[in-house]
Amino acid sequence: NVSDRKREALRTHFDLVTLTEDTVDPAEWGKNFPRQYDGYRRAVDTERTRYGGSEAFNRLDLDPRLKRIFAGHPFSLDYREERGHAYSLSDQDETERVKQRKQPGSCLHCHSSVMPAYRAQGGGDIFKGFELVSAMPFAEGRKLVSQPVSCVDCHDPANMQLRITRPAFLLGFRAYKLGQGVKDYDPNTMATRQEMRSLVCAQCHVEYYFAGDRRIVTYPWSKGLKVEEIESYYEEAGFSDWTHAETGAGVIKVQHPEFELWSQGIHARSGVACADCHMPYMREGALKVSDHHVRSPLLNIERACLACHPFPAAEMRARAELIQDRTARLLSRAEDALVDLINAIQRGQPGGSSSAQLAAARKLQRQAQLRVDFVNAENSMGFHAPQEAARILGEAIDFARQGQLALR
Amino acid sequence: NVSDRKREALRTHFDLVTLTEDTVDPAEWGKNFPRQYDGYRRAVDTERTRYGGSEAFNRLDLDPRLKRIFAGHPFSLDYREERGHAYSLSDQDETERVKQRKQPGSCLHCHSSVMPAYRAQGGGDIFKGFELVSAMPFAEGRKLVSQPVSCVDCHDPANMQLRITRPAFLLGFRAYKLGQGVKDYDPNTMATRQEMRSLVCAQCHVEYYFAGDRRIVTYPWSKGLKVEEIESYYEEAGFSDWTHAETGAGVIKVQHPEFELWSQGIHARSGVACADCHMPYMREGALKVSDHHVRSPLLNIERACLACHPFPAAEMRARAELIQDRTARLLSRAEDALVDLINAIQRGQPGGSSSAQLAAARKLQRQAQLRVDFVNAENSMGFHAPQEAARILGEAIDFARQGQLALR
Amino acid sequence: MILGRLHLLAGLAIGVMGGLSLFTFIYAQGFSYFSNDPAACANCHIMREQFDSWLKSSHHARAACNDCHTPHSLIPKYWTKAENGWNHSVKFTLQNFPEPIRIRPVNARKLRENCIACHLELTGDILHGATPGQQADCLHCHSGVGHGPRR
Ligand code: HEC
Ligand code: HEC
Ligand code: HEC
Ligand code: HEC
Ligand code: HEC
Ligand code: HEC
Ligand code: HEC
Ligand code: HEC
Ligand code: HEC
Ligand code: HEC
Ligand code: HEC
Ligand code: HEC
Ligand code: HEC
Ligand code: HEC
Ligand SMILES: [Ca+2]
Ligand SMILES: [Ca+2]
Repeated sequence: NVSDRKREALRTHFDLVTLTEDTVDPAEWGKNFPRQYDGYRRAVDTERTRYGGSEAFNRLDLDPRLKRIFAGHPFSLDYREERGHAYSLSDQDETERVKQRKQPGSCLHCHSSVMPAYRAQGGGDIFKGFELVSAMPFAEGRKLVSQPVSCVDCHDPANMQLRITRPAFLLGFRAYKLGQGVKDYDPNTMATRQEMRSLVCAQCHVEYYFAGDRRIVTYPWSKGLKVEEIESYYEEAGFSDWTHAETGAGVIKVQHPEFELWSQGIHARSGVACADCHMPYMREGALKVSDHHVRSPLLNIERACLACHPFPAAEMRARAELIQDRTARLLSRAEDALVDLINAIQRGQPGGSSSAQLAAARKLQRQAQLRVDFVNAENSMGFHAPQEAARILGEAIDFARQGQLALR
Repeated sequence: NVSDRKREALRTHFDLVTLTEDTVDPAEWGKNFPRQYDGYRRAVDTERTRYGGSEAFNRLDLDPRLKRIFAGHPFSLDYREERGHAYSLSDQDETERVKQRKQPGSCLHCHSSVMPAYRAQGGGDIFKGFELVSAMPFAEGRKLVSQPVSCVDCHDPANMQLRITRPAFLLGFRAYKLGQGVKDYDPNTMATRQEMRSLVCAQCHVEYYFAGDRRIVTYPWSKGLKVEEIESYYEEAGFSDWTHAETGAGVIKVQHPEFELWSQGIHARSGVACADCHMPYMREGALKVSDHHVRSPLLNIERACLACHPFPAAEMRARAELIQDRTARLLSRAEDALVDLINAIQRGQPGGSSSAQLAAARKLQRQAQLRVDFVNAENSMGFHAPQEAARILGEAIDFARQGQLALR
Repeated sequence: MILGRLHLLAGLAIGVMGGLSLFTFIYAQGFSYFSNDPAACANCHIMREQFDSWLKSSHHARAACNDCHTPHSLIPKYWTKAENGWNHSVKFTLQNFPEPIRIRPVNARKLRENCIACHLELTGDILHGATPGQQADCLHCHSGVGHGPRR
């Protein structure tokens, strides 16, 4: 047995197949890297945690207030708990947001191994291809891709290095770095390995919007990653995702700002990467491999947490859930305030309150909406940055209640 | 030279004087324990940090909103930044809260080495003496004590063990433990050494009120240490510290709930005691001693933090100040909301709003006041439990704004 | 009858496992437990991480594995080595231990005694201050001395 391990320790992997930028099928990669492929495939499991996990339950049934808050936006039709990478393409096909509403090709940017399509359409120029595919109707773009998020989206087939491929991230992060005074930032040449263990995720786990009628996926980061910095970006751009069906306010829909919230937390500050918790190392015989079953760390606490925290697994779960419970209660309080404001504006219209009052109330709904959604759409229920999440919700409550006051 | 240091080390101390329960003068203790006495004496230094430190600046000038919030309470006359233990008695003598208002002997419970006085007055029974001295006018009780907080308040003169002496804590903590299902709790026999390193502090660094007209110092803990548990204690007791001069609301003044807030934080949960940070070990010659210059850890980061946190001192300061800045901004937002409510109730009176509306608004002022003050009166500006402090302020904002809405 | 068979099976199992572990114990230079050479501990790749981190730690010039992890007085020292050596060999063979590896409370206690053994002078006063049977827990603040910070 020991002799096994001593031998294992010497063996690395064998190149059974040659991988190229066009090898999108993970099964092919699996032939060279069976351990990681086995993990990747387990991402079809569905197991639930108190606030997360990988069962695609319907969030609108769980919290009916969201139907009011999103009135008029596709999210009011269908909004589910997200699950593993292996589902990223099929879940997109199946959501009512796609079935009942026209969506652009932009959606594919983060849900499929889309780079070969960008390259083909752009005649080699991925940025050109990116713009062309984004502008297509979803159905048309969909024909160009076959795989969900997979190996080639995070790895260079030539040497297995982590690398960034997504145009929207390259552009958005460069703008962010420029705002910080760093010119022409390129993660593929300038980021450390530890940084890459988060940046590969930040290609997709971020807030975005579709700029212009060519629907280009854009990350609103040039002023910074904090909620108020993103807010002032949208103010300057004069952008709204949709007009609220019940109040007429121009509002923002926030999506999965995991990278942005994590950036404000103590783990990011301590250099703890997404992959440290979501893809912890596991020992396979004498080898250490990254667990490619990317999932909730609370389903894998021993490996995800105990390497750094010398406390029992049950205690670490309790700590995480205490943070999440606090966030969830405050989030619920903030949603109540926001719904009260929506009701007030509805009642206010059309007679009663002056147009100046209405404008003020709608502005405050916009500010509250952005903040409530920043925490609600973020998928760790505040864990990634506990105090920051609570701070944001405290402001959201203030804006929503001030909106009600503006109408009297 | 080594041989000297070896000899110095092997004798931990000499009993030059015999210490008794009546030895209140720290200089006497200092003859046996010069190192600790030297530290204790340094507590007269005054050095400021961003939110704390030991300079007794006037908080009312710094934040005029507090005059409105405390209207009618002695705190609206004089409210200073606190400083070292050596000042605890003289600062009490000098505050306008004592000079301009009648105060009871109860005040001495935490500001002086009062136990000998309790024992004398009670004829040996400290609980009896405690009640008698509490009921006295301040001036009368003051004659019975000579020393500020000093050695005998934390140490057993017989063996230097940490021990609990304060009646209000013994009673309050027993009630708290009973609520947790533990009968007849006695810290002096049942607490571990590490717990004692916090409990000695919890004798005084806690929220309290004066029960009944005999003004007995009481800790409102029987339902728990969280803000809403303390609130429901006061509801049940039907207690108010004072009637707000501008609104007529019966409200609570919170004082220094360091122990209560710390209890909700990650450090408490990890077994990190008050003394770990506020009295870190320091090397004196060949000996390690506890730094008896009890003060802000941010004036002593190397020792207070770096033993546990492998980051540079500047980084640890930045982390603490980031937490405090977030808290301070949210606290300011909450104070604005509370002052708006106070204005609204004032304007509301006497005509306008119905008595039912006024009652509702006053109730909400009471709820908001308790929470704003819980964070403001606590002395770490949120550091002891960052997310909990933000959560409390978020609720405070909600209650204050709802109070304004109740009046329309 | 049935009972008897069970005993036989159990006996067999123990025998086989014992044999295997003994093989491990020898092959993996389990006797390295009795040596003071840190490299000996690293014979198990399982110990590699601690070996590497010890090399970088503040103590590698001052203390080797056994200085911290086994009692300094002779009899207990070899008992601990035998006990741990056997435990670890068995677990290594069965691969049935929880990871990441954590020091067991019993070994953490021995560890603390070793801290004090070397640092008695320095810590005399803070030990003096302690409630009987409740020493300051060195690891509460210094868990990084042997292997650097956990992160
Ligand atoms: C210190 C550990 C840690 C780090 C670092 C971390 N996360 Fe998380 N993450 C968690 C925990 C804990 C949860 C909550 C899981 C749950 O509720 O079941 C979570 C939840 C999530 C979820 C939702 C998972 C689910 O079960 O639905 C996503 C997506 C996510 N994180 C992405 C990221 C990204 C992207 C990064 C880096 C930008 C990151 N995380 C960094 C610990 C971490
Ligand atoms: C190319 C886009 C993309 C990249 C790169 C990416 N993700 Fe995801 N991730 C997704 C999408 C899309 C989903 C949702 C899939 C679904 O719900 O159908 C998802 C889901 C998840 C989940 C939820 C799993 C569950 O069980 O609920 C976690 C956790 C997660 N990702 C973490 C990461 C981490 C960590 C990284 C980097 C190491 C990363 N992701 C990189 C697009 C991406
Ligand atoms: C910037 C990257 C990005 C873009 C662009 C993007 N997604 Fe996603 N999507 C994600 C990530 C990351 C998740 C997982 C986290 C989550 O669910 O919040 C996700 C989850 C989902 C889910 C499963 C959870 C749910 O919300 O029901 C659906 C369905 C989905 N996306 C559809 C779409 C559609 C439709 C579009 C285009 C309108 C789109 N996505 C565009 C990154 C993206
Ligand atoms: C969501 C992003 C993501 C996807 C998809 C992904 N990987 Fe990885 N992979 C990582 C990260 C992060 C690491 C750690 C790299 C590091 O630390 O430098 C990694 C490491 C590896 C390694 C190096 C050894 C190890 O385990 O750390 C191999 C080999 C590997 N992946 C193979 C694959 C294969 C095969 C697939 C597809 C079945 C795949 N990866 C899919 C993110 C991903
Ligand atoms: C790679 C190291 C690493 C990993 C993995 C890690 N942490 Fe941490 N954690 C830290 C560091 C560093 C801090 C900052 C405090 C400190 O310096 O000790 C921290 C702080 C915390 C805190 C206190 C801060 C807060 O937000 O309240 C909690 C709770 C926590 N971690 C939980 C977890 C959980 C749960 C997991 C697993 C899902 C986890 N950590 C994984 C390194 C890590
Ligand atoms: C993990 C370290 C830590 C622990 C444990 C801790 N504190 Fe603090 N404490 C701090 C920091 C940091 C501050 C902020 C100091 C500043 O703002 O200058 C602070 C502030 C204070 C202040 C105000 C000091 C000043 O400068 O005005 C008091 C009083 C206090 N703490 C008492 C306590 C008590 C009582 C306990 C235990 C119940 C405790 N602390 C536990 C770190 C700690
Ligand atoms: C008998 C009551 C009592 C006990 C016991 C006590 N304190 Fe205090 N403490 C006070 C009083 C009163 C003050 C305010 C003195 C002043 O401002 O005049 C104070 C002030 C402080 C300050 C502020 C110092 C500054 O520079 O601003 C800190 C920090 C502090 N105490 C920490 C502790 C810790 C830690 C313990 C336990 C190891 C403790 N205290 C035990 C009553 C007490
Ligand atoms: C339960 C213990 C306790 C009681 C009873 C108590 N104090 Fe204090 N006092 C403290 C502590 C602890 C501090 C330091 C923390 C702070 O200032 O918030 C303090 C600080 C002070 C200060 C300096 C800071 C300031 O607020 O200006 C004054 C003056 C003071 N107390 C006066 C009084 C008076 C007058 C009474 C009686 C009405 C009283 N104290 C009763 C514990 C107590
Ligand atoms: C505010 C509370 C407090 C006061 C006042 C106080 N001490 Fe201490 N003292 C402590 C704590 C806490 C410890 C650590 C005890 C432990 O860890 O068991 C300690 C420890 C000691 C020790 C043991 C060695 C050491 O340094 O850890 C001595 C001796 C000592 N104190 C002497 C004194 C003397 C002399 C005075 C008066 C000049 C004094 N103390 C005042 C709280 C206090
Ligand atoms: C509550 C935290 C804490 C505990 C428990 C603790 N220490 Fe320390 N130790 C410290 C701090 C802080 C320093 C730094 C003192 C200084 O810089 O003056 C230190 C310094 C030391 C030093 C280095 C002194 C020097 O400067 O050379 C040694 C050796 C040491 N401790 C050993 C121990 C031992 C052995 C124990 C257990 C009996 C122990 N410590 C328990 C906090 C602690
Ligand atoms: C005796 C050990 C110890 C001491 C001393 C200590 N800490 Fe911590 N600290 C911890 C532990 C344990 C955690 C919880 C996270 C973890 O498990 O690493 C933590 C967490 C933290 C966190 C992250 C949690 C949060 O609230 O955001 C910060 C920030 C922090 N400490 C700052 C400080 C500062 C500043 C000091 C000094 C004034 C200090 N600590 C002193 C042990 C300590
Ligand atoms: C035969 C292979 C092997 C050798 C040689 C070995 N170890 Fe281990 N060690 C292990 C295994 C397997 C574990 C995990 C067992 C467990 O977690 O209970 C372990 C766990 C430990 C632990 C933590 C668990 C505990 O029992 O407290 C310590 C400490 C330790 N070893 C120290 C040492 C030292 C010191 C040496 C050299 C004198 C050494 N080891 C040599 C295999 C070995
Ligand atoms: C200066 C003292 C010291 C030395 C020398 C030392 N260790 Fe440790 N060791 C520790 C401490 C302290 C811990 C507990 C760390 C913790 O609790 O975070 C530990 C823990 C361990 C563990 C359990 C893993 C864990 O994190 O609990 C193993 C295995 C181990 N040591 C092996 C070794 C080996 C092998 C060597 C020699 C190469 C060695 N140690 C040298 C102090 C030491
Ligand atoms: C074989 C003897 C020996 C053992 C065992 C030992 N040390 Fe040390 N340690 C030393 C020597 C020698 C130094 C350097 C001189 C000094 O600072 O006292 C040192 C330095 C230190 C220091 C200061 C430098 C640093 O690393 O920060 C600390 C703290 C310390 N030891 C703690 C411990 C703890 C805790 C343990 C037990 C886990 C331990 N030591 C076990 C011999 C030892
Ligand atoms: Ca999920
Ligand atoms: Ca102070």
